[in-house]
Amino acid sequence: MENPVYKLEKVVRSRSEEMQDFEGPLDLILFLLGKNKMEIQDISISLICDQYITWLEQRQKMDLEVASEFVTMASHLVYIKTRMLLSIEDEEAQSEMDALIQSLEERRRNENYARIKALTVKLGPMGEFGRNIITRNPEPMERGKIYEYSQEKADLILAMAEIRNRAERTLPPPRTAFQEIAQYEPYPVESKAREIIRQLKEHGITRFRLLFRGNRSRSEVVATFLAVLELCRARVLHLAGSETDCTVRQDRELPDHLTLL
Amino acid sequence: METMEMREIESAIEGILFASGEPVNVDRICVALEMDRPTVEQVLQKLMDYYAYERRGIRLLHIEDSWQLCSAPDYADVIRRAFEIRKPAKLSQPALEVLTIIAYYQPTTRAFVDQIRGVDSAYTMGLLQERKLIEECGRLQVPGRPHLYRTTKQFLRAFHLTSLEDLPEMPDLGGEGQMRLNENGEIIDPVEETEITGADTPETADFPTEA
Amino acid sequence: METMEMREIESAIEGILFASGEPVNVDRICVALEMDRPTVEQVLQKLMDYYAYERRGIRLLHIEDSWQLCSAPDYADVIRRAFEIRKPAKLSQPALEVLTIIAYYQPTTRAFVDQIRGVDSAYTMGLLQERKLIEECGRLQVPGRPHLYRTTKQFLRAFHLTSLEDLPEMPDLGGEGQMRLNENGEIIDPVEETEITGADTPETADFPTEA
Repeated sequence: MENPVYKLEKVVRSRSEEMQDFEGPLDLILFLLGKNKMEIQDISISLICDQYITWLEQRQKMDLEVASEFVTMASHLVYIKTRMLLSIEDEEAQSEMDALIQSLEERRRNENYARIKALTVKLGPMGEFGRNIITRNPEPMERGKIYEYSQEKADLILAMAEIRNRAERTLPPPRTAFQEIAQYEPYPVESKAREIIRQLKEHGITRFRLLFRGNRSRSEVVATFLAVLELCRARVLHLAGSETDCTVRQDRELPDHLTLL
Repeated sequence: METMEMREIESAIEGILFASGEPVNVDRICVALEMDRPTVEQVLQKLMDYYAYERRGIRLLHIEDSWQLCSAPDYADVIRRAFEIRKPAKLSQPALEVLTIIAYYQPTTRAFVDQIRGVDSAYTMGLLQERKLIEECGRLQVPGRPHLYRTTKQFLRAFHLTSLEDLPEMPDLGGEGQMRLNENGEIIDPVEETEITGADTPETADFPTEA
Repeated sequence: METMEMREIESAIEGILFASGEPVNVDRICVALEMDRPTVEQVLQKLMDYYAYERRGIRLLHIEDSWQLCSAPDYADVIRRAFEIRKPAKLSQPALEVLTIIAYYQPTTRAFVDQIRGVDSAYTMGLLQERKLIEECGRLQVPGRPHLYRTTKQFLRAFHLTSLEDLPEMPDLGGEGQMRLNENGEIIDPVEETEITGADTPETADFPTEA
């Protein structure tokens, strides 16, 4: 397939080569880019073509020369874009695109610069004012002894909150802070209590120490101890003997609802 | 035509006097205007009378051969007031804290403020007094007779309040739980906060920077 | 009585402005006179008109929220002659260009100025900073964090502007390829414009080259 050849020189026209309405396709592209708030890199050919047609219709006059210029340019853009899509390594297409982008940016920049230069013509004479006025130094006087403060009412509440926060940080942590930790029972006391009762029913009187045999964790030991205490309190268990040799026996049946501390 | 020119000369001299902060020698004016001294002095005298007669905000002073514009003494108070005022400033956090405590517990002592804040507040309170946001209002009748402090009208203005009743309601502060001083200057109805008296680091009193 | 009081207020304000020399914020005057802002501003405007209408030797400038007295430009030559001072140097074309770009696109970076002008503007920007017509105002949050620049109050004063809104309107070059921003920073649809203005060829801006 034969590659169509387009020269960029044909597309990028200088301002001196006057066209009707637009001074060449670049002006038109700039106009359409502006209308679409687009960056030059993101030119969408179809969108621009659509708007171009609309624009021509609005003007109600077909300028074939402009139209053909535009079609030439648009097709060339499509061609460059296609080549770039098909192969990222297509340096020629990339550099052509870069050249186009550069010339568009230059055009845009030139317009900005022209506008700035036009403004300096207006601003220049305005600056004469400043060259012809003289201000004076202040009379000697004492300054800045009265402070005018302007605060929000809420600042008071925020300040108090900060005082309290600071106070809380230095206090021992409140009990509520430990609730989660302290109430967490890896080994429920209640089930331990039932276990002890079952054990006593099966084996009769036992030694206090023996209740702890087979306890696997600190939490289970604690649960066992608490269960014994609770059961004593509920008069289910009776402890007898000495500190070192203590026996445990069941006095009553386990109530339906054993309330634990 | 004569008067027209005269007025122009008057304005030119006014401009010269204005531009110089200092006394201007009459010869200087003569040279600048290419005019003789009697005429210039006549205009200066006329200008001087005008300012005084019309009671303008500026006056012309005549000291030997020199003339100087200055602001009118009639408005000295207003002028001074205009420049004594600093731009609206913001209070620092320590200042706000002290002010809040005094606002809600007034009249109260520095010891009380220190106790609640947990830090020494002497410097901050001094500054607040200097800035006229708090003031002394008698002494507490206890040993040592400490000063009592309250907020001022300036305080109300700074916080856009019409009276102390306008103070925003402080959460958990109303009624029962409120800290008060008894006649011995001790806190009664102590809430939890008062238990901490650990006044550790004295604050570095940094006062607000100007806007 | 009413007018009498009004004149007194006017004179008091004149006194404050004179004593200050520097721009005085309107709020300062309000506080000093204990008057509301609209009233004070009305008096200031009246005073300003008076100086100009009577062609006095002083003028009142309104710069943003501040007001400042200065000598009347009409008598600049005479005043300079009295104090043997030179007329400040005129801004060069490059300086004017850089100043214009910053005035219209502020806050903006040197890179942006360079880009529009197509030349390095570092030196010129340094000069404008020295003359206090532009100033730094933070940095752009992009790699390299370049300085941002804006015009100063001195700029407004030098160009006899009350605010940036008084800048002359950005000229329409008539080009249809041109994008324009409305006050919300949105691009104005040029299609509607082209229908009204017709299809003129954009003028090629040929201006004298830099001195």
